[in-house]
Amino acid sequence: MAKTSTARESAIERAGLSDAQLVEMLRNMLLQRQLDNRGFQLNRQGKIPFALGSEGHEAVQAGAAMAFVRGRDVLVPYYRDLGLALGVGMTPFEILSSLFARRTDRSGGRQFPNHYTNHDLGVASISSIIAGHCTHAVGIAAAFRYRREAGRAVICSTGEGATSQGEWHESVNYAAVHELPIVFLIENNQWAISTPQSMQMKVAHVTDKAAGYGIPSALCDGFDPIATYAAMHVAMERARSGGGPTLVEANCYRYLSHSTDDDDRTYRSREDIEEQRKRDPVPRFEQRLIEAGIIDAAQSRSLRADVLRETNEATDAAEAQPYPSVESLYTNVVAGDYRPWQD
Amino acid sequence: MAKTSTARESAIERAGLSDAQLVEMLRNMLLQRQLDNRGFQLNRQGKIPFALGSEGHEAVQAGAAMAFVRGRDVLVPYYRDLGLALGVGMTPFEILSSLFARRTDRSGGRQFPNHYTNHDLGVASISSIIAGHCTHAVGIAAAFRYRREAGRAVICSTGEGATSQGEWHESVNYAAVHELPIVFLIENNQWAISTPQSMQMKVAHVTDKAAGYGIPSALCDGFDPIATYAAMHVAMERARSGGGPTLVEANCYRYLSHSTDDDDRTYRSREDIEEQRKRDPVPRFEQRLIEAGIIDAAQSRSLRADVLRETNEATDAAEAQPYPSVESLYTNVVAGDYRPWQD
Amino acid sequence: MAGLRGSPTAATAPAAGSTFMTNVEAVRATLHDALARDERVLIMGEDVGARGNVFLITKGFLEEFGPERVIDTPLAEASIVGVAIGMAMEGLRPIAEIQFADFIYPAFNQIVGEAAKTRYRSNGDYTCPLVIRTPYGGGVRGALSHSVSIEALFYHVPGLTILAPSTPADVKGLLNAAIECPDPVLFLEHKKTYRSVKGEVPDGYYTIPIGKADVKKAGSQVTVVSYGFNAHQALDAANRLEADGVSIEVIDLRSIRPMDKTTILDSVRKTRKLLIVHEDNKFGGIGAEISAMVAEEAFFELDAPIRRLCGPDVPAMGYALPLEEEFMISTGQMLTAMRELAAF
Amino acid sequence: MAGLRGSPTAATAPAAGSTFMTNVEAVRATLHDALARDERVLIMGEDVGARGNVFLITKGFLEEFGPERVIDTPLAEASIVGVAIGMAMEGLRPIAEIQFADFIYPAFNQIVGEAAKTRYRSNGDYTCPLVIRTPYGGGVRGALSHSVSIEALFYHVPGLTILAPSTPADVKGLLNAAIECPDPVLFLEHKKTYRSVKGEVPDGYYTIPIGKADVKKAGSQVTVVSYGFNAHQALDAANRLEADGVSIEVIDLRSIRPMDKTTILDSVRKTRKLLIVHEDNKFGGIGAEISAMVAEEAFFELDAPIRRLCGPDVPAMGYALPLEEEFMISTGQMLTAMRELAAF
Ligand SMILES: Cc1ncc(C[n+]2csc(CCOP(=O)(O)OP(=O)(O)O)c2C)c(N)n1
Ligand SMILES: Cc1ncc(C[n+]2csc(CCOP(=O)(O)OP(=O)(O)O)c2C)c(N)n1
Ligand SMILES: [Mg+2]
Ligand SMILES: [Mg+2]
Repeated sequence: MAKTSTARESAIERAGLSDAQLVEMLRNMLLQRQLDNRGFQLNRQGKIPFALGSEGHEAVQAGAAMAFVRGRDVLVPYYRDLGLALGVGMTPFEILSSLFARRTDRSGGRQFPNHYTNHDLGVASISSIIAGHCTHAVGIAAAFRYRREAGRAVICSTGEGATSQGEWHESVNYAAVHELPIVFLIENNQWAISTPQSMQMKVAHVTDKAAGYGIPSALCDGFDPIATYAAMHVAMERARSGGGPTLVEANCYRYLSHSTDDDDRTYRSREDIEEQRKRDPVPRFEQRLIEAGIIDAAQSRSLRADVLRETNEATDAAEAQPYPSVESLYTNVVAGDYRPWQD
Repeated sequence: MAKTSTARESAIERAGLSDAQLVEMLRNMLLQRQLDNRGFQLNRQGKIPFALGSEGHEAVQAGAAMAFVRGRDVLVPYYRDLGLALGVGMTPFEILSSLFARRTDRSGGRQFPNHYTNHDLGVASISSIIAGHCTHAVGIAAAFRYRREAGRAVICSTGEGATSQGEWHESVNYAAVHELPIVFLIENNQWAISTPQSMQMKVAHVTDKAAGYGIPSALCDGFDPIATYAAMHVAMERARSGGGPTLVEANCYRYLSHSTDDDDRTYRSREDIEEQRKRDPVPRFEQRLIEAGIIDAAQSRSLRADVLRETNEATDAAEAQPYPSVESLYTNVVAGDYRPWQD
Repeated sequence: MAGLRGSPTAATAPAAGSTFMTNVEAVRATLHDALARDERVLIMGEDVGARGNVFLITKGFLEEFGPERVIDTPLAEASIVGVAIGMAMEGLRPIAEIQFADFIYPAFNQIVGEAAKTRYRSNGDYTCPLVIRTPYGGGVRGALSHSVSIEALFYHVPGLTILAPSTPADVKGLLNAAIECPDPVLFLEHKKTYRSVKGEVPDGYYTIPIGKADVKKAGSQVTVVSYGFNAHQALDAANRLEADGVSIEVIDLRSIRPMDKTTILDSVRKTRKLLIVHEDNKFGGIGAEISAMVAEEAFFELDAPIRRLCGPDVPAMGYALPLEEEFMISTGQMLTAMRELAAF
Repeated sequence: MAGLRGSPTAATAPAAGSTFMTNVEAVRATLHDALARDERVLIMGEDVGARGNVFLITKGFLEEFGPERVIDTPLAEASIVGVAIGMAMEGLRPIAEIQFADFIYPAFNQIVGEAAKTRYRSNGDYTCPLVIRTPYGGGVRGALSHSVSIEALFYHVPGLTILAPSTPADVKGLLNAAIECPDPVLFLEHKKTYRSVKGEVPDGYYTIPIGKADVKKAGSQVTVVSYGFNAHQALDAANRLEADGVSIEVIDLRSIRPMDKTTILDSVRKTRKLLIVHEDNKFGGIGAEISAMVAEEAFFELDAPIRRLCGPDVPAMGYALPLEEEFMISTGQMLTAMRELAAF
């Protein structure tokens, strides 16, 4: 902060973020967009059977990831959290290994794309069962508290649709009663596949649900990474200092179909999407940093070039990896060897 | 209303209830207390293996039952709803048949005591799985709406502990989104077996949860049948006229242990119970009706005598019934005969 | 895989004509006709409305029947099933959809603890005529959570009916029977057969009796019992072996609970050898009960040990192709097992 | 019923002395020692704190170990198991209680969809060393919803370990093994044995290997495989038949998954006759898999059809005494079945 000029301060609301951090967030967003497009592209090329994009969530995830302290916090993400995964330290090669289901994927090619795991980085393994991971996030937060590891907190993210699930309710309630260090981040992109928010809940905002659990909440502009960071940072600091859970809702939009298996033309109009595209967080944030003089146009171009090169390299490297072995199907069911009939 | 005197009006807040209805509520409360005691007494005598009392809930249930329109509404109760069951038309003989697990019990001696069923009266069969019935109540309300049966509504009751369950959350949310004719009645007796409300939720009132579903709520004095009736009546009328669901919380207390299998001395003090006993809704309401001149002492005595006689007669009649036949174990698994291996 | 022509034993006589269609088209057509025929029928689930279901099964239904009969629910499986139970208790005929069978676990309490016991616990005072449809099974790159078989998690439960037809004609007849059934039915549709399996479907309304297996091919040397996608592979293998002079009888269970004792025993008494095939994990799978029943009832009529060819006992197939292929049972494995048993 | 003295095959040697206690006391003592021994262990569930559990198993624990290690949870089973999963993923050793097995259904997703697959889906990156304890079974007037057997709803699930010991010594050794186990364990305690079964329990810490059945009585004419309350009845019946010169071997499974093939096959190869007994419903129960395994592996070594004596295929026992008695398997029924098989 000390070295930033007053001019820069006034041109951008930086929420205490350094130049380096602001650029890091932009880099994350550009990389997300690139990797997202790569997944859909590989799918169209018939190289991978499935991909799922987070276009429109870049700002939320870059901002939230910046509130995560590596080596300390834990992320229990959901399947649309490419940017959170990158933001806490996962590499494009890991992402592509997952997309290609290669041996180098940490799940050994078992999991669907976007279902990451990286214990070393504090990224929890999840299933595809919506909201099933929320109770685990609470349990991890409970372990921090139990071991008196002050200064550690958990991010548990979901879409807005997931908040309809009973397990989400039980998770937030448990965390509230036990005042655990956790932040429930809702990436509200207005849709759950084809189901609009209005058919998911009667309230205008997911944050309206916080009152029922007796916990604080924050509604933030998920098209702005700084706004999301600010809300998440406050919430994470509250959690780390014993203040209990917070519900953070970041409004965003899902620009693509739900996945490569979905076709959104049946249920939403092109005009709505075009309207939302005007708020595209990636060029908007890039422009903002340029206008604030934090980067110049050349730096911005080189960032884009970097990110493309990284993506290309990761694609080639991952594609070149072998599939997991056939024998690996039978391992890690439980510790050691295991057959239901024990000889 | 027309025939009640102004003196009476001023002495008692009657929420539009006639003398007959007020006396009916008192009668229900006295009968509940009597039948409750009978259950515990039969258990102590070794005549039945289990009983579960609703002492302290009499006012809530007598009041709520008065807001139920027979032949029209449906009650999806929970296991502590003796007074609601009586209030919608079930007889002491049915209650005793259930306690004795006799053939005359509508479940054929299958269900635990207090798990009533009476399709004719609109009393839905429930399991013992807490909150499992709430979704059914919503489905019944959805059927009313689907068939455009305006003027019909559902009462779905639970304890406050049940609101921690995911299925309760999903039920209220579904009803809210679809604006269904249902009232969620929470009989908040402060305890879930040994778990106090503060370990169940962080909010002061269950009604605080209504905001998260975007539905109206009402908090009422569950020691007062008129107050409960008034809140329930408003909520049921709202439901019947297309206004959607309401969350009604009635504060009460569980004077007895959770059931004959429980011993509450380990987890709550005798003083707390004594303190709460001072608010005992049964003598209090009796006194109020006497003071308001709606009944006199003699009528009150005769009501008590009636209720005792009815209970005694029902006890003798039910006890004299045979057990269900051994063969009945195999019936009503599905329609007609059924074996998993079909010959 | 070639489409298989079903031969429904129609409980109600179908019309004279027939139409050639896939399994998924049969589901769609049957649901459509049910909505058109019976006002009590409604469809509910995630994305069944505007999206028309993720396999496009209900596409256009919302427009034709309206949002009161084709209901997009909140994302919450326990309430999808539970609300449908309440509707059924109140006289409607809801058809609830679980988007993928893998997501049925959160509704387990409502299915096992509630729906299956509604009639029993009320001694018939309340009933629960509910159909729960769900696509299951692998071979479609669905990875851990879009490929499981769930039948063995439910088939132990008294009060439930479980159907898993494999041909379009059976789909139609059994789905109609499920909708008519006065008790809860779990209706399983194997995803891999959705578009790969085609067949003639009799026009007009008909039902196939619940609890009747279908001998899809007669044979004399080995009885093969299977269902779902595997039934097609088994038939394919049996047809190939016919050329080699090996005669295999293929029974398609169709109904998992109740299961058809007579058809299985009649066949086993004739062939004296039994092979059971299912994609679901072996330990505690459907095959265990079939084997145990036969061991109880026809023990001395068997000339070889009962053999089960089943999915491996690991949680699920992986996303990587080799992991999926290793999990799924191949026609080749079936050929080998059939040959071995025939030669035993 | 007379108490049965277990003979644990201790994986770790117990101390020299022993103490006479009931099954419920064995659960209590083992949990107490686990809390005292290992800081990572904590207990969570409904009413486990001030109330000390509805069977008083954890009475006094709250005072001794404090509310951070003996946690009264909100009334919500999915979160009881799910929060415990998170704790286990993060290195703790939670012991979650489901108050009655009948209430485990809402936690089905967390057990089957999550806990059982944590290690597999992460390829070992995360593990889930979690114990879920729950009282199950009938004969205690628990009616429809306080008396079910749940083992067959879970035993099909790869990744889960399921234990159901029947004697106090086995309870201690296997509960210790469960707590040591690096994967999720479902630990089933038959309510009817809680106070009726007594036996000597070795002092000191020991474990019994998971996956080892125990021959509770040697015999030569018929093998009886059972577990839980039924194991005691079977032993009782076998002892009575000894006087009549009928020699029955009684195997107590103890471990439902993994199950002990060697002990069962060794016994069946000797006696050449097999009777399986379990209170749980017959169709799709544990007995189906045992029968199928034996029919696969020892078919020609059997002299009689495999017989299963199981609970009837109805949803549950009723509350009325005759309905409960009719559901439960009597020692008399076992005597008859044993005699018939011996004479076959
Ligand atoms: C229990 C369960 N039910 C259904 C699904 C299928 N499904 C996958 S994503 C999705 C929509 C989720 O919406 P939301 O929570 O808003 O997240 P978004 O995808 O919009 O980011 C559904 C229904 C699932 N994976 N799990
Ligand atoms: C799913 C489930 N979990 C646990 C139980 C055991 N149980 C029975 S009553 C009860 C407490 C319920 O408390 P509350 O909802 O407040 O109702 P109250 O008994 O106080 O009227 C519990 C935990 C159960 N019946 N079902
Ligand atoms: Mg969304
Ligand atoms: Mg309560």
